Amino acid sequence: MEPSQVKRVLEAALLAAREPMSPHDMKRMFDEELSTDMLRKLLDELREEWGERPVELIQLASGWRFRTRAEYLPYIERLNPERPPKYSRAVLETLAIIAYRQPVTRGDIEEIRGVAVNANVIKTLEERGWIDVVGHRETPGRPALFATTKQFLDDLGLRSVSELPPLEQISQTLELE
Amino acid sequence: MEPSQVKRVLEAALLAAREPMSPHDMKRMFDEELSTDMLRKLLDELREEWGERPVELIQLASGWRFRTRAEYLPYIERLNPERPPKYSRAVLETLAIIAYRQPVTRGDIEEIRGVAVNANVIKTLEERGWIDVVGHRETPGRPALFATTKQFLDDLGLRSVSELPPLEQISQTLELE
Amino acid sequence: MTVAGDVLDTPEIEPAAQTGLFEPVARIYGQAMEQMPLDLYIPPDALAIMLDAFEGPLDLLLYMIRRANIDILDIPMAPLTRQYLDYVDAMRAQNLELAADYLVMAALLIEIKSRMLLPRPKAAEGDEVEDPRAELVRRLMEYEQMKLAGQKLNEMPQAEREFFWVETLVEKSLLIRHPEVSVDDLKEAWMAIVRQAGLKKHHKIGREELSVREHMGIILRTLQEKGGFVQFETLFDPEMGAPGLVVHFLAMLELGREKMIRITQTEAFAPIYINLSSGEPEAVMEEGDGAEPGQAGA
Repeated sequence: MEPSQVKRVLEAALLAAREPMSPHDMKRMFDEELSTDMLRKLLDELREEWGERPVELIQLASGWRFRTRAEYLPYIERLNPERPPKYSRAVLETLAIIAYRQPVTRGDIEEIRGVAVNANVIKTLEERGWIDVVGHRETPGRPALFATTKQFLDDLGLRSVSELPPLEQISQTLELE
Repeated sequence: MEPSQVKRVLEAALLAAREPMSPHDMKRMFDEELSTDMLRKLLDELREEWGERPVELIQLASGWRFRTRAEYLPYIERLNPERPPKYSRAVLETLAIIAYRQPVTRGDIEEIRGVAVNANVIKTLEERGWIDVVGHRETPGRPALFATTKQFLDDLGLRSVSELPPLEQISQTLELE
Repeated sequence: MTVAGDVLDTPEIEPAAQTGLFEPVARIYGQAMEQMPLDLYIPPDALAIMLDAFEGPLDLLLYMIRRANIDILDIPMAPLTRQYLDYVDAMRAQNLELAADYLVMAALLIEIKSRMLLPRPKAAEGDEVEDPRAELVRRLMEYEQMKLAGQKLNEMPQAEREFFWVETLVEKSLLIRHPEVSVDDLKEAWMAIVRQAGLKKHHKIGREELSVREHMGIILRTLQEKGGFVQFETLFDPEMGAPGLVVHFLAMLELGREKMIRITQTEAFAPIYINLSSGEPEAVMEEGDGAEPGQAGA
């Protein structure tokens, strides 16, 4: 199969995919072996071809996927008034601690935040598919260790946890206003 | 807003839509009124722009949607293969008779199977390109003589009909049972 | 242990909103500032809201410190503790459900304050004496870092919030899926026929017979392509080799025997012709020509 034809197949599959497509899956579509280098080259070409279009091909933690560009959000959002929930500070801080300090136990989170963690906060994040239990710490009670999932990275358009925004350097003094 | 910009918004929204988009929904995205004629014109332009791409813009009963072109489905299908359909016993037995006894008439097949051959059975095999009419027997009614085709051999990975398992052997196997 | 601020459906509070919440307070605070620079006066009425607004004692302390622009590495423990205890007292006076976390923090602040008053024990040589505030400062800084990180995560583009995934329709029904058949399936089908009809004897077919039957098809197909009528010789291609030619010849005889073709020769040594017994395409052609209007001259 011609590389240009392979590229069209990749494009069709990526546009149709219900979740990010891994290079492994992409290769599975072809009888002939598709080298990683060639695949990468074709994906880069595709990304370029779509450069001027209203959707973009991005690389995420679990693979590649097309998404709409940010500038089209204001129009599209008029169609579905049901947006994902806005999270409370408790949820956001808990998520940040799990994302930046993973894997952590509920006790670790409580220590950093200085307050008890409401079970609903953990449940909210688990139901969103953003965190899950990756093990247990070998201490009395064997508390569950939480970490962020691939879906969390995908939903935030990230390839890995290392792409999270760097933590702020905390200044000695800071005027809040 | 420029018509070209409206078109890009439509394109983004249609690509992201999980179900067909009605003209009413499309118009809802814009502050300015979008006439039905203009919308139709832009959609036709979009359909043309996508003419060479692996996805096509189609109009369904409930609206418009981008759909993966049929020729790319075999590749996408490999990612989530469904069990291939099976031929009925009637089709398989008819095919076996034609393969081993060719050229045969429908009457021959009926005699061997002991039941009437449904016209759909023959049609199925003809449409698959596995059998065809190679002549007629000089008997009343001039019944058509069926034989297997080269494509049948190719599809089954055979070079010639003589590579089919010999029936003597089968009979022996049968006697051993 | 529950904390009002930790409830899921708490309205999201942006940094701006937080200061906004204390707007009336800020005015009072502005006046108070002249007398007590480190004081953060919160009117008793605002206390309930305050409890909701803060995510716990660390958040409250951090707010006090940042608001007063205190050097976090050199917290004046006495005024900070006094102010914190004032809040806690006021909250208890109003019978607000005060989380244990706030009381634990109060105790910690008092402890640090007392240790600051005691003469510091002499450090062993080379050792640094730890500031009693160190642990609190570390916790405050770590909490602040996570608080800011949470805000940043919230500002990041999110699927289905700032962007949407592309998902074109895949109509699997458009895909024509042919059933697969293997040689074994055919064998199995044949065996089923044999089992049912007891036709075992009748259908003993060997390889050789099969190749004859295949060549019968080949001859019929050739005849069809050539208009149903050819000279005997043209059916035989020397390329087939001796065994091929023999099988081909047997196939032709079998076709004649089964009345599928006619083999004709007008006289001895005249060319032998092979006719497809059915089609008689010549006749059809002639008929067609004759029937065609305007072809009278043909």
